[in-house]
Amino acid sequence: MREKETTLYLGPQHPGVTGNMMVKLKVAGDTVVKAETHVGYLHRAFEKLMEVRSWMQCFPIVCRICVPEPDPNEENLARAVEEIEGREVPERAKYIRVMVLELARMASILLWMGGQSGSAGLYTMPQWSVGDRDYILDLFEELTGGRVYHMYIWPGGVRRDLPEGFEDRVLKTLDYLESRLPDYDHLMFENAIFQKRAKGVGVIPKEKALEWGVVGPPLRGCGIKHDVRIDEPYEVYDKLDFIVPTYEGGDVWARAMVRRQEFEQSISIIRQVIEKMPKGDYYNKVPNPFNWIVPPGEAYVKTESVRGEFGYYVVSDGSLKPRRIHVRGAAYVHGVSLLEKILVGANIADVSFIMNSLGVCPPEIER
Amino acid sequence: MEINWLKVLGILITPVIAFIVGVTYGGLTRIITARIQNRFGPPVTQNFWDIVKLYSKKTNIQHGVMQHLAPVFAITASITTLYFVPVIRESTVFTNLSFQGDLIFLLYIMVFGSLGMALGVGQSGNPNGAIGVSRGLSQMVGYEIPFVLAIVAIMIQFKTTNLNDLIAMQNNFNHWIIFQSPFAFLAAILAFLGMMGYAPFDVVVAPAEIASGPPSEFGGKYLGLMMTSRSIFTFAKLTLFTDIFLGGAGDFVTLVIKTFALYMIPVLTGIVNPRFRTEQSIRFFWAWPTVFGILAVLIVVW
Amino acid sequence: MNLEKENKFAKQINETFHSAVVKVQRERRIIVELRSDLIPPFLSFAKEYLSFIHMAHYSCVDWLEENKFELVFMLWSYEEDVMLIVKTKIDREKPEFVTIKHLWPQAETYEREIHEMYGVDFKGNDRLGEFILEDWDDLPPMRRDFDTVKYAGEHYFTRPGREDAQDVRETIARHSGEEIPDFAKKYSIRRDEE
Amino acid sequence: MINDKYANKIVDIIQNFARKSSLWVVAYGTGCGAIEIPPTMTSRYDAERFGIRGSATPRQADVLLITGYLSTKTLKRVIRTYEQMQDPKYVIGFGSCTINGGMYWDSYNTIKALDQYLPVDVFINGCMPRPEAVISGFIKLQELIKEGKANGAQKYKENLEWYRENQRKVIKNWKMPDYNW
Repeated sequence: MREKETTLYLGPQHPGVTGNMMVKLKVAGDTVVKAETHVGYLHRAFEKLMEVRSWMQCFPIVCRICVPEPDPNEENLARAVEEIEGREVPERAKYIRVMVLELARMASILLWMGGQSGSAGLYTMPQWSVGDRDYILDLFEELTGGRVYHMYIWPGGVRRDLPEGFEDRVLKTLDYLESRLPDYDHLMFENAIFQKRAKGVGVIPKEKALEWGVVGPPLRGCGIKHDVRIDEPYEVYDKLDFIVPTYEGGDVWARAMVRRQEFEQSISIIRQVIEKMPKGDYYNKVPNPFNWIVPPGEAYVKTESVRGEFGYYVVSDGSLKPRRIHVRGAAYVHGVSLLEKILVGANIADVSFIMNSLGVCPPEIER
Repeated sequence: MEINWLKVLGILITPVIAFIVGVTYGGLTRIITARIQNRFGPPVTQNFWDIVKLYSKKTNIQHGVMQHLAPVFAITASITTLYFVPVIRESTVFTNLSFQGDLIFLLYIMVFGSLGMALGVGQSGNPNGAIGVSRGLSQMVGYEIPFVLAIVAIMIQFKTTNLNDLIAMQNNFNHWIIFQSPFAFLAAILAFLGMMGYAPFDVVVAPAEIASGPPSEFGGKYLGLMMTSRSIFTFAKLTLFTDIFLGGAGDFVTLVIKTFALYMIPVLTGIVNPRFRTEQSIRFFWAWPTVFGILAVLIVVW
Repeated sequence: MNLEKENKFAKQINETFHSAVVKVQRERRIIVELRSDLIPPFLSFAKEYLSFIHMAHYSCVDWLEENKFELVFMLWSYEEDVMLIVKTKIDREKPEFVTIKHLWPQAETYEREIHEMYGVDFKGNDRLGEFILEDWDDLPPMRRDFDTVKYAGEHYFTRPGREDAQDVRETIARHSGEEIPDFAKKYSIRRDEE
Repeated sequence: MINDKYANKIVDIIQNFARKSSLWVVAYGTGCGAIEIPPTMTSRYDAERFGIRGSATPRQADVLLITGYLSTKTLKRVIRTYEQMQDPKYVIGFGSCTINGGMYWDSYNTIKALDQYLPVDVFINGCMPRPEAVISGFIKLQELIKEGKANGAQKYKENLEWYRENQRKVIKNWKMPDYNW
């Protein structure tokens, strides 16, 4: 006999959804029969606003596109402009950019740990990991003046040089975070109940993953080793030594383990960056921002954010303002078409759990 | 009929004491949780002010008579449970209404509140609440089995269904039932984890899944009443377990020590564990706790 | 710079689609311009035969001056690590295209957005409709002739106070002795009048 | 019943103290400011020290925290959430964009001044406000509650027509239950 279907609105006001979005679920008993993502609650019309702003004014805007990890946005726009203009970036700035990007990745993974375990009811983990994330934010504050939004990377380099003794403080923070990893393992990754919840839930079929446009940790959780940092190395990633962790299974557990190992890799990358960072300029002269004309052209650049490939399509028509900047958020595919597919058949208890493991970030879906 | 005025006094002040102790335990729990989570946490009186605030809400939305009655059911069930649990051993004031067969009565009355809630939530029309109730009832089926097995084992072993008799039997440290019937204790304490509703068995209120489950449509005074009822019920359950397994308490200091120690078991488990899914939770209760319960019964019968 | 594999792809594409204008933009970037009716066969050709299995992005650019919309597809080959940017122009007055969601299911989402933001109608996509906006009754907002400043001024209450705020651009230009750019001059003119 | 002036006053003081010491914030991250809520609530800044706690549903909550800009689509849900909350309830506008639109001053999809649509008790300035600023905003709200001045809900009830008119200007398809409590 067919069970009676009820409609359950998960969000927008719901503690389980990752941000301001809504998933409309058709539920039979405890099982999801049909899922429909509704977005648009965070639409601020960034792409429209950037068409009426000067190039420099776009930089404070782009970092607001993804709140948990704003730096890939700045990096992307800066790199796209550099590509269109043919502008050179000093070597030191490249290293600093990598450092900022990896610090942002770590901060974002810590926030994800909180979300992932919080959605499973483990409320101690968010308290620890989000509290520890603040140490990284402190570093950002010292470097850029902003805790969350940095507006630090711009075409031709970065906005400021590293303050004196900053490297030591970064290393100290890294040491601390590394020493916390065993605690996180005990509490979350080695917890039998967490494993029981995570294994075999939210499975992405491996043979479909590439075609469905899965990127980032969810893809690597399927055992497919693709990472923008290796496929198309940007900045100085080709000079650094790191591995791209993969995990078989395609479930929440695999994605969690991939992210956890990426955290360790980020620590090692930042250490290498600090070791190898050359002295010298940290920016090439930026033109007068009021009269900055970018020659006509177009560029698609991409960065590996913590949720996967983060792309920018930038078109310039040779005027003071961009013609079109289109953002490819990693969650754009994950949060709508992929989520709607893998939620079918899931238990309602796991909906928010799966959303967290995909890193669905609504502001980059609707921008 | 002669009225025992001391007993009347006890009946009047027991809920008040239970409320105060329950609320304080709640506040202490929040502090202990906070300390484990690397922070200071709220003052001890926090839960008390929460409840007072809820009572001083100016508006209260309700969707019908049953929803109105649901918190009343809950608080009735907790106070009734409390009345049949002797708080202090051999005390005229605090023995309450304990009678022959009260153990069996308690088994029934303890689920009364949940059933009342289920009726009330049904009327509120909130799907989250309805799912929460169905989860709660399924989980109750899970933990009631080991709990009943443990109680049955004890009733057979000591040939009594009276709590006062049980307490009187455990007059010495080595006569405590926790030592005399360890399997019954194991089964009961695991069931107790489920009863208290802390993680990993907090499937009923799971915020990230179903908002806050059954209470999601209840605000203001209704929620205040439910929190009051929970405080009293917590105390009642703790006292019941102390009476059955830890030999009861001769005075308030012993009572507080024993109940608090017992209370920390679910609390500390809850802090470091995520929650089960409903079917995992039921499967958990039907595995080891039930085995322990059956073992306890078998040992007694042989 | 080694453009061997890019040139190889370009040759393959030219051999199959004679009308395609292929340009190797840089390392790892090939730009293909095509007639709009050739896009679906070309995309399936790129996916099946040229290993461009990952649809990274699907965008739309409004070329108001030419009265055209430009649809842009970004395909990535994981085997060769090359990106293929496929572009086509469609009519702006009556924008129509066919859906490609049978090739990549996630294209459906992109089409929903482009439909909402530009008004392009995708034949075969049955989920077009409200996606991001709600109860929108103006021009599709991402069209270049839609004026967001005007719309915001008309529809939303604006708190006064912005007018007499100091204009940063002008101040910086004055301090550094540089010339005030044209678009910032309107502020200075207003200020001088006061 | 108690009719004594002093008794009423004492009850008021106790009630206001309770309301002040227990602020439950409805879990609704309406904008990007929501990213500073986890640090505020967790171990670094620990807002629970002040009795500030998250609450899953609007029925149980006291404070509606508008974390940043509101798109018109969200505004509709926020109004609905606000109206489901029980009196006394408070609204905190969080970030510059609730005050004057902030950097989205010319966006076609966000409202520019929150207090046109909902009664705001406290505004927290900044883009985005640091957790310290958030906590200080909460403490300001607590002071107002203690003095009995935070009566936004009453203001909303009394000027419902005005608020409704403003809301309807922005929300085109108005399908909402009546607000009558």
